[in-house]
Amino acid sequence: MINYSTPEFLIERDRNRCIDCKVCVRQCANEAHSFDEEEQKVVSHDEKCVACHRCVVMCPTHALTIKRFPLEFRQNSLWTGRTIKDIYMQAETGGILSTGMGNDKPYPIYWDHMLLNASQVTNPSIDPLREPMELKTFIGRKPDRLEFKDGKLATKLSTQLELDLPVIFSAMSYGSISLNAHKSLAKASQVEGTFWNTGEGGLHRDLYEYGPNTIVQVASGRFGVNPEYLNAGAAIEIKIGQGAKPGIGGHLPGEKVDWEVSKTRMIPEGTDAISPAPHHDIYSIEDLHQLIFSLKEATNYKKPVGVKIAAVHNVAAIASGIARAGADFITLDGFRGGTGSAPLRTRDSVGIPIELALAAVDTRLRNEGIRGSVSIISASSIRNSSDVVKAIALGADAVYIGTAALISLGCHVCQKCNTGKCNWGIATQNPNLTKRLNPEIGAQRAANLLLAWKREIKEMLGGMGINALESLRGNRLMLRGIGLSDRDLKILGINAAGE
Amino acid sequence: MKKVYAKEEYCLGCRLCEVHCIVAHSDYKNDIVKAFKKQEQRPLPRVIVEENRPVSFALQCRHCEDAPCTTACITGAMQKDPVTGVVTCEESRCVGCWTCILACPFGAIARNEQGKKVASKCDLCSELGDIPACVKNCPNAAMVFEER
Amino acid sequence: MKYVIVGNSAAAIGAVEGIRKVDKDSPITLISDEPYHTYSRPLISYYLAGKVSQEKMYYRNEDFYQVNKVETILGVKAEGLDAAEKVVTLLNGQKVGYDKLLIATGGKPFVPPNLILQKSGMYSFIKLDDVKEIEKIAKSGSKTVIIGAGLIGLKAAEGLAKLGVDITVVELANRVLSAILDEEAAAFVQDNLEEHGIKFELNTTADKILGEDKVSGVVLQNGKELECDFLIVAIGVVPNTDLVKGSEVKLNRGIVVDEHMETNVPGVYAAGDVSEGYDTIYKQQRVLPILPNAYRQGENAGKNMAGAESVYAGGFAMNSIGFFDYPMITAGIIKPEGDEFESLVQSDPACKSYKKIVLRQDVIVGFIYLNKVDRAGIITGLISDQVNVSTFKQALLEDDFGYIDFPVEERKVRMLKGGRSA
Amino acid sequence: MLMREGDIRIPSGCAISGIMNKKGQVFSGGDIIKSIALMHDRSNGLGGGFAAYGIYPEYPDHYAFHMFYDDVKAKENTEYFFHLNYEMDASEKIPIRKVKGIGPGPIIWRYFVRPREEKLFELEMSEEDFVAKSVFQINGTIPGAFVVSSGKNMGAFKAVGFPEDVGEFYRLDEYKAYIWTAHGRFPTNTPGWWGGAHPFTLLDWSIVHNGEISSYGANKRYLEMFGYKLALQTDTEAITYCFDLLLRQHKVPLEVAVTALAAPFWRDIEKMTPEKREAVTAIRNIYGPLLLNGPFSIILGSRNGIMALNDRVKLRSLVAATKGDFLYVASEESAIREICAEPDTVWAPKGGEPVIGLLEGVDTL
Repeated sequence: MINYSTPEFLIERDRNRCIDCKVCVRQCANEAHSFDEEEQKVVSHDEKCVACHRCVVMCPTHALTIKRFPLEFRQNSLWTGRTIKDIYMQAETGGILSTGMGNDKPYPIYWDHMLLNASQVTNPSIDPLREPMELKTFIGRKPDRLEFKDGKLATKLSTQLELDLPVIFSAMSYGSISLNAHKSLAKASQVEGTFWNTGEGGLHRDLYEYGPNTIVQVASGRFGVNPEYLNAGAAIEIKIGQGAKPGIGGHLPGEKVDWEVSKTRMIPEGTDAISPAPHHDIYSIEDLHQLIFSLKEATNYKKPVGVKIAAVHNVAAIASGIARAGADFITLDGFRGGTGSAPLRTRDSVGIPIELALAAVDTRLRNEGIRGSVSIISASSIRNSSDVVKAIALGADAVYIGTAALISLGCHVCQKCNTGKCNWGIATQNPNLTKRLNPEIGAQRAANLLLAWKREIKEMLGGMGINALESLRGNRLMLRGIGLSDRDLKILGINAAGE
Repeated sequence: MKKVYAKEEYCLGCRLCEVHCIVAHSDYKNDIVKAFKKQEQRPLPRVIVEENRPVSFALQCRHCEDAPCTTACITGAMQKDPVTGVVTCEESRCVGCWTCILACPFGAIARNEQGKKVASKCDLCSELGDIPACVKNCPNAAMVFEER
Repeated sequence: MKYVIVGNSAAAIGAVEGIRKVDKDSPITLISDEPYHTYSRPLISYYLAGKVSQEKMYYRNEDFYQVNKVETILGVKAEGLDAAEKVVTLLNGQKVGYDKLLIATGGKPFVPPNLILQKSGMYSFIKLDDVKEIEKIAKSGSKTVIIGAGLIGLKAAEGLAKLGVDITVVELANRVLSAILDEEAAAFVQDNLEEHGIKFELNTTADKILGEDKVSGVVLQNGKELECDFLIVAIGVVPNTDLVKGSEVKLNRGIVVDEHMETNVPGVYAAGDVSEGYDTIYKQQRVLPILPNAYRQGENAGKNMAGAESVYAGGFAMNSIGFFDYPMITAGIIKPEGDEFESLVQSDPACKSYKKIVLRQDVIVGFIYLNKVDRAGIITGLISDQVNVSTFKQALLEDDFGYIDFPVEERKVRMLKGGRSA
Repeated sequence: MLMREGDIRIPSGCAISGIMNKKGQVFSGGDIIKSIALMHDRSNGLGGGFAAYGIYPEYPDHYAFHMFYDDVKAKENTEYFFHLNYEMDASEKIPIRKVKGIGPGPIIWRYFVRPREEKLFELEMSEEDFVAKSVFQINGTIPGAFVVSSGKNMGAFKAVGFPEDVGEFYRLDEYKAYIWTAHGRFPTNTPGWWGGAHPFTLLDWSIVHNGEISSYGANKRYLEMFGYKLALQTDTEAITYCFDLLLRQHKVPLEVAVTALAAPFWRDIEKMTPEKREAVTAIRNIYGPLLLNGPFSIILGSRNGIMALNDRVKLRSLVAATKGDFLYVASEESAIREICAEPDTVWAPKGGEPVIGLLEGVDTL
């Protein structure tokens, strides 16, 4: 049967610059380059290229460029090349289309439709180089009020996560990403005073030392979950759903389950790790309540327990239920959230934007007067520090970053995480590839990203005349909408620019 | 003395160290393309990448304290600098007898037979007065240049 | 403290450098019967072939003696030793007193009685003066017979071949380089030499030298008669122990020394081809007439003479040599006899390559590498360190054998150690 | 028509001044008018006002409601509201004198009332909660009615104009109080609505404030969770409610309230004793949304005394002085010296460090 698929990318090799050193050949796990012994030349194979740019970056003479393959279909707004190719692929395989990373469709990006304020005249902006600028953030259940007896604090607070900036590395399991990626994020969290999240694959023995900066996840597969694990972290997150694939479970193919992954996940080596779509002990909110308190019991009420859900249509009501079920924090994962692997149609068509979900949940919890009892962590599509600032102003206590964190480690967003051939050593367990991510470098880069964002957030806060992040949290007056409908503005709870 | 140490767990096996070693010992120290395309006799890489996937690492002269290559050298070309500790081969005196190859327990000396036969080995880029090119250009810090 | 060194080659230079590592100032007197700045004897064949000039034969820079504060007495032979008085007597009658003495007089050619070099046109091939003489007579088209197909004989042959001399090599053994090659390897080498026009007469030797004052030919024991314009005797080298003959310094094949390279006479040391030394493979004292060994023994002797405690751990036979760009490296036991040995062999006639590794109880004790000699030193290292190679024995013969094949821990220890320390 | 306070957020700069006698001795409003008048240039004629404590000794247990009405209809509706919920013992027009600098204004009225017992019983509310709720109800539901003040034995007097004109307009020289605070306003834009002038009050609390808090949105949304309706969208209103929440509703010590509103920096908290560190950390954690960020200087008045406070980096001027039993605070030192030429002590309080003046015998505001 003839294969209808055509290359997505074109590899251009400048023969004047290529020295046939074969670095590209050795670096491409997709075998898009090879050495022709007969010609004594390096040659390229466009059809194998995924545009991860590993070869481009590694080429010592900058002889390589990757371009979009110029083959055009007849112009058609409905039947685009991508749509047609998807059908070819399914006609060939009969399979569910699978992909990695987050939704890449051109839906509105609300972050880019919100603008921040700055002080002018009536209120001085504050220079972060001269004045303290505080980003400290606490995640955890907070009482409505403090009580003092004889001038002394009489209220005992439950354990809080203390963050030096409102950014946490989001859940990405060992299995979906490499141990070196985990190490990088763990170490960066420690250096910059924040947290990372294990994802649902357990915590590798080597990383227990980072426990004080670790949020351990409990997901439907319960991989790697045991009392020691639960107590190793600083907090526990129950994962109900993921923004990239709401309503869908997870599937780590057996080839990624090597000995180390198998030990960590507590499953036999080489077996598929299947996370069911629902937790089979949570079919209702009261079941969730029980799991939250089972985990609190297991950890002696010393660890905050949060619940992560995908942002779906009824997210505000669900979040309210979770708050009332005793969660210390709620993670909202929007429809642009990333994934190691998801069915394409689910990823691209299910769920709602995080900006709207976050605003709706914050508003709802405030209307119910319970916003203080639970922290909100906003996950998905945070690309830069101004997105962080906007999320905080909308009402988030902190944000999770996943894709941005991986990009700091070298990810080029080629969306092939699901293939296990990540040339950057991130979304793979292939030992030839995982060693490409030196966790010392990775930790430095990820920490640098956090540091840079800290600096930028401080600049923006200072510009708004604010010197402590809590004065921005939920302060939607600092936002104005641009190019949004009245309905959007209402949901976001912000005025339009010029108002 | 400062030496190059490999961190095999991070070696990619990309062999950029070899490329940059060649350049650093060519006539075009700042132009990779010319070093490869213009220079008639391209220097041999003085760093050896050993590879048996997934393990790989770069290995170069260890500049041994008792440097067996220097005691073995029949011409006196192979010398250890008493001050810097760097072992270098004075190529004009080398006759290519390969006794150093017989003696080097690391197999870190190569035969360069392109012109006059000479032993080719790591000189820690002493001439460049910088950190060795292999270390500097390793994309994954799989080599460090340090005192231990 | 006054040091006297007799000799001016690798062991003597090693001793100077050894002394100076410990004692920067005390006077050193170096005596040699050769009038030259220290030079590398193995280079004489290169000199003959015109590949190096005399200056480029220098084993150390021209300022070596000056830098190391060495007083030299060159071109005068040391004749006698009075160990009781601590005096060396020179041929010119001069007496040189010492506190510590090193005898590094090297080897001298072994010449059987019937080949005593009494006619003109008969040469050894050891010293620079030998080739300076040969150079005068060796011309394109002239004929020579070389007695002995050992390292010296064949190096001489190579050098002369490049001058266009017609050469026949006569060897008593059944193969060339019998000390360092087995039969199969020797055949490869012989083929290569023959391709370059060198003829061989094996299993025989010279019976009689023809010619009146000047050599005109050789009659072999097998009855053949070979015409020649000159003759080189390269049967072997024996320790040059003339200086101590008749003294109380104890002799075996060579001068007997302890692990500090000191002889039975306190204050008198010996090193290099003149002395014996511990062979770590044969586990006995032997003469190991190879340059690396000479230097190390000399250096060790020097350190001890200067008062440091330095133990010579021993060595073993090893050679790197090549003829007409056909290199070979060998070491240790290459033709084992007995059940305790195991030989790994890989022979590739197409590539003219041959590898043989000899093990004794999973420890390498010898090897031959022909043509593919790269990284042979790794094997040498495994021999010296007596590493048990049972876990990676199967990789030893691979072309890309290297540290990658070592057990991880062994590898890391070696590589992290950053090289051998003294 | 311009939108007025409550429809839109209007930032403003200002002058403030306050005087109290710690022994509770009352004195006329003449000094406070002189003091605020000196800082004429800090106002722009778009608002001025005063709060006075101890002015109604004849009605010590009545809530004195000062009211602005846009029209008679509003007055009737409000009076009906009072009728339903309160016993009313007096009702009168607040006396004024015509002043050139004060234009036409609303109907200005005051009432001395007590909540009906049956209402309190029915709603299971404390008297103060009931009154506070009434204030929100009147402001929020009766068009054209605005509560200027609602405390006992105190009152707020404000108008559009320069503060010295406002003082003259309300004949404050004829009142005697033991605490006077004053405000001159410099809004960036305002339709000239009298209700938008300062002080802002709730029950006994009164606030005069200079500054613009950038945390307003965060403060407001937090306060709303506790039932406050921020009808005016002014900082002064928000600050008043912050204090009301902390001091009256949550009953935290004054220093805790100050810590919440003008919190010490983390770098300083780290140096505190473990016990104090824990308490301050908890305050910042739980009451972080009440932190007043951005520049401000305020004078909080209550029946028990006054507290003057700067933002934690002191982005607005504030000077304090004492002379005998008198405590003075003002935006400028000259405004104090104008009425007290030789004070015993004068100092500029540090950012976040409150100046607290309490009547003798009370321990909190």
